[in-house]
Amino acid sequence: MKILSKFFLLCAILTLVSCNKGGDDKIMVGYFGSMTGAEATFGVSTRDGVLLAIEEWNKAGGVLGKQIEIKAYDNQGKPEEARLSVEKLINADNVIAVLGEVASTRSLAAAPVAQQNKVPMISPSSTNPLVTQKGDYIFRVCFIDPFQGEVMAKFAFNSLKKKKAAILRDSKSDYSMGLATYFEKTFTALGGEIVGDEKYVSGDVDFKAQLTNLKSKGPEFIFVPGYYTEVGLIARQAKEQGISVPLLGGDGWDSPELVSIGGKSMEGNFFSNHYTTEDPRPEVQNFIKNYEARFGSRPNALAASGYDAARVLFEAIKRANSVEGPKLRDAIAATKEFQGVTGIITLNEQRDATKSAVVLEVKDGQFKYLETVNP
Amino acid sequence: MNEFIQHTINGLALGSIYALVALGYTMVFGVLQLINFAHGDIFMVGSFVGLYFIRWFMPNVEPSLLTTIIVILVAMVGSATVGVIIEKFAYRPLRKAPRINILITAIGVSLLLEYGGQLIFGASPQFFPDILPRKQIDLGGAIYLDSNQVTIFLVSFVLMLVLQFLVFKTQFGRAMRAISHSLETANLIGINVNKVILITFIIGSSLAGAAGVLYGVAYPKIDPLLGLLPGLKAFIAAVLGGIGNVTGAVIGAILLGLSETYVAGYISSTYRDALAFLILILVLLLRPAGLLGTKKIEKV
Amino acid sequence: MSKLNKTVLLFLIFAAVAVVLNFVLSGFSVTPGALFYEKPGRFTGLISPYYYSVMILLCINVILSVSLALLNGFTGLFTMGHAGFMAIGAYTSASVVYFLLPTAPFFIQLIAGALAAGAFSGLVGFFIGTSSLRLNGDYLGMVTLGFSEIIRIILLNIDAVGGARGFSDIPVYMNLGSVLLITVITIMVIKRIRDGRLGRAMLAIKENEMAANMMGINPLNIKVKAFVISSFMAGMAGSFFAHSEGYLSTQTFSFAKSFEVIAMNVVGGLGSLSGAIMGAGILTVLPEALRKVQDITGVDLRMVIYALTMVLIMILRPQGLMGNKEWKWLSSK
Amino acid sequence: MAFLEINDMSLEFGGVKACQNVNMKLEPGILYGLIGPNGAGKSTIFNVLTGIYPPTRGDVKLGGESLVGHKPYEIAQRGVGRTFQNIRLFKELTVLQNVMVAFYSSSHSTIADMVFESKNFHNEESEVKTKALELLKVMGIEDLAEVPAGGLPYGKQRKLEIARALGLNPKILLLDEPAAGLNPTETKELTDLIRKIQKDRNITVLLIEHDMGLVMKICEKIFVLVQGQLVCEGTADIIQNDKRVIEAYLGVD
Repeated sequence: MKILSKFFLLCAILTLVSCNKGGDDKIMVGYFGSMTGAEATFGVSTRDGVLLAIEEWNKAGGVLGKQIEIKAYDNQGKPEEARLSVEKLINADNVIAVLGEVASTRSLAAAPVAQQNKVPMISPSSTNPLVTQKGDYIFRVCFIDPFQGEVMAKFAFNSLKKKKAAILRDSKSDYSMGLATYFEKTFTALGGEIVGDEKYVSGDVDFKAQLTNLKSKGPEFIFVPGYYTEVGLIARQAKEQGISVPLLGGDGWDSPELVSIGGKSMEGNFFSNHYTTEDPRPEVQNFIKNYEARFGSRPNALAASGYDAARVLFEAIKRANSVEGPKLRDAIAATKEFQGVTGIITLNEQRDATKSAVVLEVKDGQFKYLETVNP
Repeated sequence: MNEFIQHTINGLALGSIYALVALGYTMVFGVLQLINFAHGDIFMVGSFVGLYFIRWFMPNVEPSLLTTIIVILVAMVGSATVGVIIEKFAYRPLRKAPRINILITAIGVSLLLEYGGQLIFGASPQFFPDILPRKQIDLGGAIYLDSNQVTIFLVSFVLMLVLQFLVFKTQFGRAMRAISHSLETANLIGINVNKVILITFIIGSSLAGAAGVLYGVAYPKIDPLLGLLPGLKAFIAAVLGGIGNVTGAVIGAILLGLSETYVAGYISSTYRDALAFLILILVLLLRPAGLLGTKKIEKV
Repeated sequence: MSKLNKTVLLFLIFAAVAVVLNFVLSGFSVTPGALFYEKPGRFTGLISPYYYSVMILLCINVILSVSLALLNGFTGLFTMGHAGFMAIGAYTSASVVYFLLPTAPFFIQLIAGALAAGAFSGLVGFFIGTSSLRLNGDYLGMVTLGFSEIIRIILLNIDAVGGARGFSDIPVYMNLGSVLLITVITIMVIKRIRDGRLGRAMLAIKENEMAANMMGINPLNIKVKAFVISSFMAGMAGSFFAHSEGYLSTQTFSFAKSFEVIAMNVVGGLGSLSGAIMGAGILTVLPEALRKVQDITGVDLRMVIYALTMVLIMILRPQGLMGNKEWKWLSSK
Repeated sequence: MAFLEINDMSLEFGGVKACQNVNMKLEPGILYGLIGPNGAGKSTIFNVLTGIYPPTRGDVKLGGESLVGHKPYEIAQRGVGRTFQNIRLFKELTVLQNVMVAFYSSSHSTIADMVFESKNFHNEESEVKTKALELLKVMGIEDLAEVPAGGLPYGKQRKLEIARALGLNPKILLLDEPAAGLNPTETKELTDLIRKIQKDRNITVLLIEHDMGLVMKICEKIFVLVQGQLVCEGTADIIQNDKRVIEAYLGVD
């Protein structure tokens, strides 16, 4: 019995001890993401982008003369863990701002905490419109679902001149459902026709049944607004089922793994993205070079967004010349024409980024720039 | 009609993947009466062993049958090693413990392999190289068959026959069946229970390893959590066919693959997993012995 | 003094302690809301909102753990579907409050939400129980796992409760005082059931179902009762979860959550109420405490440690930390 | 009409005949014995009586009402108590709790009573406890009331099983080899106890036993079962002199 209560006490003490306050010589920034569990790859990539930004800034002398330190918490992909880690970041670690999450579901769970405590939160890639509606301390540096859905609908209708679309969406992913909905709206408004609409669940590996159905509907292209984790396999299986029409998608496609998994089947497919690696701007080229040097792999869109979110924050700290919540908030809100890797970012009234999207084509295993679509 | 044929082909292919995993599952269950939750994760380990072997030792190899066989053998050894470690350190100390304790241990081992896998292999999905030459076969009427589908189907069928032989025609099989009947009695009549169980684990785990590589060939995207769902599905398949029954596992797996594909094709893929669980519930409630479970003698 | 009055007195004492504790910990605020049924807006008390949240989560986990102990530990029914009941409770309560009582005072929302959650979850528990309790052991576990996953998939496909997007803007009103009080009540209810004739019948069934049957006890009846009570409580825990998070997503209620609750029981000791509480405490606090370890190692070892603990306890101390023992205040004498 | 009747009962398991056309009539307040070689189907008759196996043919009646088709717990509630050849106690429960379990169906406190520890609940609990302790006293194990049943020595476990069965307040008590594994002193003690209980409570007892001496000594009437068939019934004298019985026991051996 005694040993047990001691063990219990030890646990309690450990928790208490684990709350350490950032020193005066440091600026504490919080990050929360899914770094273990089924969606671990998203959280890890984003964190790496954030880390790179911090290391670069620190090398250049930090911000306001102080070094930046990151506190990164894993939420295992669970919304309740996301909320709890933000509570801890804000209340126990006293971070001045929070970066995260990728998934809108977890951003939605955590945003009220940041809002209530008046600590700015910048989501790198939560695209659901609801996220920033949680309050005036919640920002994002990515575009939102309606915009991206629109981009691809217009591209397909105007540039590719296709009239018959099929959709294959991920019913478990809010992002995918959102994109599909807005794509459908715009495409039909333009005069196109949706001939088939099928669903899958992220984590699935077999999409043949859905593809067989879509094939029989005779679409001119298939819109697959999912993550690269599934799209590579979908492209493969589409070819195996004798589907030769192109696939279209969104920024969730952007990863080197897409081409390695999808292989030749990915050729001739299109997706919208924040940026293109062909962009000659030094921000982009340096980012790619440094990321590869630091982490040994090519960055994906999530890493780029994480990198931008962190840099938008640091710029704002610099402009605000303060780390106090309200001042910092105002400075972030005033972000204008920020030269991000993922585009030129201006935050609008709704605290969403307005930036242009690019459409890329998969060609010879590379993502080739096709056109830029402005909001 | 063409669509139906295509769905059927796809369902058979999916079912034969489940069958590969279910065979090992049912072997271990047959002997230990243990739902080896970690089986799906041993299967995952097989995939990764195969992947790293290819990366390190034959990075630029041309797809060929020989390559595939070599990779499969290596993965089998890798998985069997993990299986042996698990049996020796996690399951053996609990041989006489209540079944619930063993089940919980199995869940723990499964979580350990999944999250340990994320630490070791990284969480991101990785590409499994094409090692098996493949061909698209156009059956006419817009129906396609992939050579991989045929290969996997044949492999699972052959393995089923091999296991069937092993269980019913060999000395070892007799010992297995004796243990399955009663561990104590088997002990009393001089069967080295630990040895037989260990060998069963080696066979079951190496089957999982082989399945892992074939899975990588069929769905070339692998990550440390890939074993979770196929593991559960394989269990469902094994229950459907009559758990502990080798033929039953394959039939159950094929039926599950077909029904999942039909549901995804004709109703909605969102309910695909729900269907699998519904099958599990219905079988356990209405016919707990499974489709082939009545003949006690066939139990492994 | 009659025993009933003693129970009332005990309740009042608990309530007073809970309110005072909440008062001291959160912010020395004296409005009725802050005292009884609101999440404090400002924290000027002894602990930060983070610890406040952890403590509420701890209470919810304790309710889940002890309700599972009733099934798992006392009646010997191994179920792996507790997350499903929690999900039903959470979504029912959130829907009732969000759609039917959006403007009602907080304490009405609290009571209506919790009761609706418990009742609906209990009802589903009744149906699942009556249909599946003929099964035993691991098979019952797998069937309940199946039911729980089906519940989750159905919720994912109901657009009115958010579907994949999640259910947001749920009124948040969980107050540590009220949760703590309800947690203690739940523990006491389970303790008293265990010590009454129903509890004896449950234990008898766990020990030897055949003999219990021969002693005039209808095993199915007792098991269904245990199932309904347990799912009622899990549903209530779900309700509190919904209104302390303010946001629900089906991701939360995957079978990982069910395993977590099982692990709580196992770590503390199957068959011990004190163990269930202790297990919930350790598995809630430990992952939070391990964040510190993460700072040192740089990688997140939490889940690995968690899994390893489960295996090691089963091998080295299968009876759990408490074994069959109870803390004094929970022992049957 | 007899108190307990088994009419032309047969039980088969997949073609194997466990019992064939068994007829037994038991009168109230009498101590019966049921003997027969190993595998004769004695325990099977108990299992049919208590509802574990439904008979393939025939009928079982208690006080004129058929028991066939009733669940074991219903039959127990009608007053059929039993013990088991291989002891089936609730090992983790205390000795007292074991006996108290048997009072489940005769007590009435509801969940609300338990939760609020109402007056009803307390009265009933203490009443049940008193009764259970009395039964323990009858069996001479009241001093072990708070010990877990699994920790009792063998002989005491047998006694506890009888005490637990008595908790049902049975009209008929089925004892399955109560003296198995006991030494002669213990056997003697138990024999006296069984007779005493039977007389004091005026209940019917049906006893399966291997110990011939014991059966002959205390049973007023004895049934002999050989290979699932009743070959003889009557007093000890009749049985001892019956050819078929001697054949079954000696001739075959």
